Amino acid sequence: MDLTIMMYLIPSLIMFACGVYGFITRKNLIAILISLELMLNAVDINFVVFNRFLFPGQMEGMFFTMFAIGIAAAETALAIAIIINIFRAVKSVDIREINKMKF
Amino acid sequence: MDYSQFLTMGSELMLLVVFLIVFLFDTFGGAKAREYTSPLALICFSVMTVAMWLLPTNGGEAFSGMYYTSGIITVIKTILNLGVILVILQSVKWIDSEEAKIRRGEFYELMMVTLFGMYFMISARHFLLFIIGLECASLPLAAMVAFNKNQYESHEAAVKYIFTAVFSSAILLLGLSFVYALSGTGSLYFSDLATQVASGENSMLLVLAIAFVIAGFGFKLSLVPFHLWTADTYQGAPTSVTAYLSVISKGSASFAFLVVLAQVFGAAYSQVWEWMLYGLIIITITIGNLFAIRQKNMKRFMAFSSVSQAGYIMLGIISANVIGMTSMVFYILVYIFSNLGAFAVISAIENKTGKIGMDDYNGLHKTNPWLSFAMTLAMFSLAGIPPFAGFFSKILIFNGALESGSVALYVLVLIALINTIISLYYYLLVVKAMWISPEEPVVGEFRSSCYERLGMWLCIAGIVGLGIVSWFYTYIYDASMLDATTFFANLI
Amino acid sequence: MDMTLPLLILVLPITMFLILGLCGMKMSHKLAGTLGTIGMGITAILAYTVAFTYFFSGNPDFVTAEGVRQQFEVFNYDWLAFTPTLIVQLGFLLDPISALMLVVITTISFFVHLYSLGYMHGEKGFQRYYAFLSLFTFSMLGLVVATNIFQMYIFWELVGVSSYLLIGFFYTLPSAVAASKKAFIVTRFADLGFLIGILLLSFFTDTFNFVELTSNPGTTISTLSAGGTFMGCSVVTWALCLIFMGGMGKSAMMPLHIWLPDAMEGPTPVSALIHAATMVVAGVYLIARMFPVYCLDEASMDFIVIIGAITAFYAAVVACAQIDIKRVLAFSTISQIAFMMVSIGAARPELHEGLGYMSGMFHLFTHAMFKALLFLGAGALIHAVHSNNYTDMGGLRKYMPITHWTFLIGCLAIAGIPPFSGFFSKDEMLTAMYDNSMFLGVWMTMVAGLTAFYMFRLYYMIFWWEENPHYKDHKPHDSSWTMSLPLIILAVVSCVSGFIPFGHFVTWNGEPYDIHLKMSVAITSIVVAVVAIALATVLYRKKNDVPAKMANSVKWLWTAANRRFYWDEIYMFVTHKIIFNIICKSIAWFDRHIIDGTMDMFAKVTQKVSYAIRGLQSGSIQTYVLWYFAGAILLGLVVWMMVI
Amino acid sequence: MILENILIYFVIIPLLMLAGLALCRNMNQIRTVMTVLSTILLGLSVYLCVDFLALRAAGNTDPMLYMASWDWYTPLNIKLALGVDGISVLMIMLSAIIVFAGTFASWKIDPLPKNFFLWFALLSMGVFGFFISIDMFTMFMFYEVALIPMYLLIGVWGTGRKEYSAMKLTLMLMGGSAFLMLGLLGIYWHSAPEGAPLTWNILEIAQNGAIDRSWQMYLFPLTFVGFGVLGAMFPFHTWSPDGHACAPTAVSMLHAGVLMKLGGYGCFRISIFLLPEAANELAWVFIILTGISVVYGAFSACVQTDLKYINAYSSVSHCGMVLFAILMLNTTAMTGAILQMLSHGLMTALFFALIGMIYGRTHTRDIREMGGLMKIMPYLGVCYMIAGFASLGLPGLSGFVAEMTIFFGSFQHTDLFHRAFVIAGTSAIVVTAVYILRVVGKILLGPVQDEHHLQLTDATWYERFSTITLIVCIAGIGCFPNWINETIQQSFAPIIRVIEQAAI
Repeated sequence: MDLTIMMYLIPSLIMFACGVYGFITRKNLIAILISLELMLNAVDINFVVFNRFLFPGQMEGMFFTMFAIGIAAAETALAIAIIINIFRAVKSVDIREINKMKF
Repeated sequence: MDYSQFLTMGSELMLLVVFLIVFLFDTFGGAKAREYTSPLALICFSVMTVAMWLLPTNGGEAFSGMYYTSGIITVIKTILNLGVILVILQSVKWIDSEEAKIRRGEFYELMMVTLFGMYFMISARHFLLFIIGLECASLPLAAMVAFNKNQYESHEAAVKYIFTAVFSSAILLLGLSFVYALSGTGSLYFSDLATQVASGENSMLLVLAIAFVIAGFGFKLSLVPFHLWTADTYQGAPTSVTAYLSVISKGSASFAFLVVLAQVFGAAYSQVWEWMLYGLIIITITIGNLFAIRQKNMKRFMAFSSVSQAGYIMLGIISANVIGMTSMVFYILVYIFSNLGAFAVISAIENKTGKIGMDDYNGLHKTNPWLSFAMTLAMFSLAGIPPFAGFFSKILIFNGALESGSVALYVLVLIALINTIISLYYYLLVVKAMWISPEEPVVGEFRSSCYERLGMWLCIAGIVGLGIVSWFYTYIYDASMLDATTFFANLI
Repeated sequence: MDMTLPLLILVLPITMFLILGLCGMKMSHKLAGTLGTIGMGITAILAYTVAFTYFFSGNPDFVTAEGVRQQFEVFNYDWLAFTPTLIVQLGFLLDPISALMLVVITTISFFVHLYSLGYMHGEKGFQRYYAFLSLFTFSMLGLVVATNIFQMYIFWELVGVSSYLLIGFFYTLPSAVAASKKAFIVTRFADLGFLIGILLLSFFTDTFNFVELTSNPGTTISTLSAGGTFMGCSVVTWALCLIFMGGMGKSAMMPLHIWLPDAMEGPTPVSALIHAATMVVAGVYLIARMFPVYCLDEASMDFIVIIGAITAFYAAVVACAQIDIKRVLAFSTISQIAFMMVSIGAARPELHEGLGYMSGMFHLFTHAMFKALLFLGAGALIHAVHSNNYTDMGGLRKYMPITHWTFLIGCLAIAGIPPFSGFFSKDEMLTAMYDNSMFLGVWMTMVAGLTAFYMFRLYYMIFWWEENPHYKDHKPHDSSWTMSLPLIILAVVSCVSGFIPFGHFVTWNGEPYDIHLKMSVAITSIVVAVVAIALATVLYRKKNDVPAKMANSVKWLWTAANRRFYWDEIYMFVTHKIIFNIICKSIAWFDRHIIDGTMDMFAKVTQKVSYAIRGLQSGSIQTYVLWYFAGAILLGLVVWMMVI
Repeated sequence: MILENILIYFVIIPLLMLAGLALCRNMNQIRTVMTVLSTILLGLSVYLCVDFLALRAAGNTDPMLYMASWDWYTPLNIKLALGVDGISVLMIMLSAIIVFAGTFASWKIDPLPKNFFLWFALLSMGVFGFFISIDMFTMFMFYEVALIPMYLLIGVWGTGRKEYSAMKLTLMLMGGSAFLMLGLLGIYWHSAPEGAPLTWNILEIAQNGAIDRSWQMYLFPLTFVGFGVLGAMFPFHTWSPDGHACAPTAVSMLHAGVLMKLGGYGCFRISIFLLPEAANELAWVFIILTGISVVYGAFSACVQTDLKYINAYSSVSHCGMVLFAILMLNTTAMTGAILQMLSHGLMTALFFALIGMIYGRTHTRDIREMGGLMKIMPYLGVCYMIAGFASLGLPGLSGFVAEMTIFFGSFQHTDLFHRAFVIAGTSAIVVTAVYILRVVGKILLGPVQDEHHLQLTDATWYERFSTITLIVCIAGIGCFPNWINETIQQSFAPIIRVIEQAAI
């Protein structure tokens, strides 16, 4: 069975959708962070797949993915740091409690 | 590899040097010496700004075209520098306070790193460099937002900021992956992509890609409906960071937005993103205004005000012509001075008394006439009242938007104009609180620090002078004229 | 003719006004009064000089070799150019009627100035009073010498305001304030008609100038006729009737007469000057001025006659039922002016050489004299008994002989008993009316009879009837010489002025002719007058209860006449209830609540919307992101659908 | 010669005023600065007027005199282009007179005298700048400069519901100027034929005549409504009663006296001069609106009980007359409009000055609570009556001349529509008489209502000074109108020419 481009893209799309869904529904900040990672990784898959299937002679997509992974790592680190701060402040990582500022 | 290509990146290099000076000084300087971090940062930065402006701006490329600079790009960078100087001036008092002084150096370093990112974001002509610049500009900001370690609001603001930021970059990257798919050649150079867009294939994916890219930028520019983090973050962040977020971050993103839209998606202008922006501008201005009129917290108030201001800035992009670009850059310049003028007063009062409610400004003129005066000018300028600079920037940006002569844009400008009345209303509320409210003043008489005063005077000078002295606009116009073809060649 | 004198006639009074108005407060009463009177005296002398020069010098500017009197513009300055052709000028037109009016106005004005020295003695605002008198005189003189209809309109307004100021002279009295306001507004309303009339007239003829308008009346009419018709009447009729409306207002014709009786709230000498002798005849003067044009338009002439005839009768009937002596005189004035109106309206060039015109002007002259006399007499009476009502008088002939005799002469003159002046002018007028139509003649004869009756009723009630018991405490007496002298002189004038050969001076086209009594008319009118006087004598000479019984027997009529047939109430209803309460209040309400409310509503709606959508900013990151994602997708989808 | 560019001084002197005031330390210095500089302004305006007439008499028939131009925003061809014709000269003079009188009327302003005069000077700078500009951009800029100080002037120094009124006034006027701004930008983008450089200069735009008909039809309503809001055109007039009622004396004077004139001036200088075809076509719509203003304002004034409200509604009526006459599009009526502007400017200023003085003494503006003031303060009473007479159109005072010119000019239209509206307009003179006399009767005449008023004093020297200045001007125009009339008519010639060409 040949692997077509869609066989990669559809899972990646599902991943992205899961990420979005997870972000919107999860209550725990860490879980939300994981959802975000899902989304970013889905995008990375996109890049890689496009590179592999559409532009096989080039590496731009791959490089892009590398950088994207790096950035995602930085983001995660930063987010974790902030979550820790929050935890220190309110002793909880429940997102429902982080809505003091509104309207 | 030709190392001389680094010379085209003069501004980035200088910034790097300043960053290093501050970093090294902060790292290796003694506790006594660190007291002077702020003046040092300020002086180095000012010197660098002047140097950037004075040194010949020989435009050019680097890294085989991934990096590009020209007159107008140097201008916008210089403008951002001016803003940073003003932000530094008003943050000195806060950062030197007992609570924050230990992290003094980090603040300046983070600020310069983000600025560095913005420089690259503006100068990038390849999406890889662009994404790096963008993330470099937005991630350290999260740390800055969370700077007030002992305040819960600061953390909440940071959470909201970082999560939305990551989400937005995911969306942006998704959009970019579509673009990549469409690129045809597999190249992420702007110019290559533009050719592919111009060929007009795969329109559905393109539309979605553009929508996602705009949404990604919408986060940085706080366009409605991507703006929802803005108010909370602005409110919770330290005032200086809010000021920084509201002008510098927004100003650089607007210009980069113009670059991406015009240079990459230029061929899809009249078909696609003109209408996307059209809708976004209308709701951005309107929703921003509608929220602003109810706000009682000055920082939150300024947040919504900046949301609606972003809508006005977008008018310079939607016109997609030289006058529009000039007016947009000019608008950013004026906006920096006006908005920072307001923040200067807000932070001066907050630093002294910790009060940031609009009601705390009641009767301010009795105790602090100069602060009231500065705030009044800033408000008038933001509302677009002559002879202050805001009027000029506003009328010129409207003027640019009308060049194409399409009735739709006339309608858009009319809507924007009607919205200026609402905005005038809430800006006047502040003026009213200061001058008209009969209540006894809440804020006692005090004398601001000399940095704050210098900052305020600079802002006042800018507010009064930028419009009346037409040199600024002409200068920007000349610079953008030289670069007009690069920017708008692909436009349809 | 040299223009210095005519110019001085105008300049002197206005200078007096300015001097007295600006510096009056610093002057003593005596100085101010003397200054005003002397100024007026000089003006009178100048006016006489000018009038005499005009009538008797034989200068070819004024009279042709055939004896036809000419109109002569002594000077005429451009004042305001509406268009290159339509220019308002201020000038001095000398012709028979303006010369006549110069004499009348300055004479009466001078006597009133003199009389007021005594009458107003010690009043607060004495200087102001003299200033206003000067202003009035200036305006009135300006009005009569107007070379064009617009100049006349200008001064027309000015006399209106002088009248307002003088009626309201006792400004602390609410009644005086109300009366002055009423006078001004009613006449202003009439002036609106006048103005529209001028607009029409000047638009079609492209000139304001009287000489141009009247020297070729045929052309005037034909250019006006080119304007077509509107609502069934030709433009000519519209223009002329509207202009006449201005006259109706100033001359207190029905239904715009209501202000004049109330105007008696002013000081009595003012009533004599303005509301009897000069200003109120401005309407008559206006018609006389435009007579050559009017007489070519039957419809407007008929309109004038009808209005005049009804007014004359109405005023006469009302005068019979008034108690306030000044009101009686006021209604008598209305009636007499209506007489003049009818006379001019009945005049036709082809009938008896336009006799009605001449007689109308003649009556204007004589009436000015005897009515001023009567008013000044009434002033003396009021001064003496401190009341306006004849019920507080009675039997005064013993106490105030000079007043009594002069008043009697006035009454005889107005009643039309020969050889007093009123007889002659009235006789000519009636002749003209009989010429016009039998019915009109009879009708107006009846009015003349009523006039005689109510004047003598008044006379008897004041001077005979029964002595008022209050006299014991406070004995009335004749006034000082300043007040008596004008009475005597005016009485003499009233006696003799009937013999002036008026036809030699004032005719509609300037051609002189002799007037002679038409015996049938003269005898009829004398008989009617005598019968009326006899009736009054029987009823009112001695106190008796017959008049009261008569009044009671037709109580509704008496009450109605006493209440002036409810005209004031009708006006009150229309102005207060309808215009003020319904129209104005509802407009003001509409403005505050609908128009302003709409503007406020914009603000409120904005606030409401702002409040309603605040949930968007819920504070939860997840909602933010949901919106974010939805926004991005929606943006793509909507535009994608648009593109497709 | 130093007065070569005389016009620029009308902006420089208010700037000096601002600078001088900024340095002032006490009330006397402030008064000195204001008195000296406003006197210089007045003198300069008189000099300008005389010199202008001399130039015209010498045969100079250029449409605009004293033209001067400095480049400003060169990329957009924005210039600081100055020039005046007879109308602007008169308007400048009016403004100078009212600034002068206003200075004296606010002699004892309290609190914050310095700030008051700062905004006051800024406002006057806007007004003068507007009248001397022939560049749409600077004109609009000065227009807004003149509007915004009103907010603080009313808000801080006003009385009554000042916050609400100030906000309403500012927002409505700015709303008008939002439409206006769009209209002006539209004119700019169509100001020159294809290929030629675009321009903001009014004279050049009129000469180019490049705005096509369909665009004119869009732009005319925008600009006319924009200016009309300031001219208190129905139904956009509601800022006027509240705003005027709450404003301090000098501000009401300046606002009703000069600022509302900006609206009328702009209407013919921009809406009609630059968009003549649309003006011909659409005049009827606005004739209806302004015709309503005239009558409606007058009727509304009849039932008001607050002195300032009465005057504000009367302003609606009178300013409606201005716009009404401008829309008649012929020389005479438009001349009348300018005369009416001058006249209304002076007499309303006088009215507001007097109301302020009366209010300063009685502390009430309710006419039901006053009475017999003539007895107590004869000087003010007499002045009030003179103002009233001017307002109701007494010959010899300015109102009469203006109204008559308007009526006679308007009546030159031969169709029933125009005639009917003219006649409706004339009826306002009766209603005006009603409400003026009502007020005069209630407050000045009659018995004294409140015995506390008996202790009140008459006008002080500076009050007399300010009122006399205005009265002299009112009477001056009323008695010798012809030179003004001729000056204005001459200045209208180019505008009328444009209109007539467009009508063909």
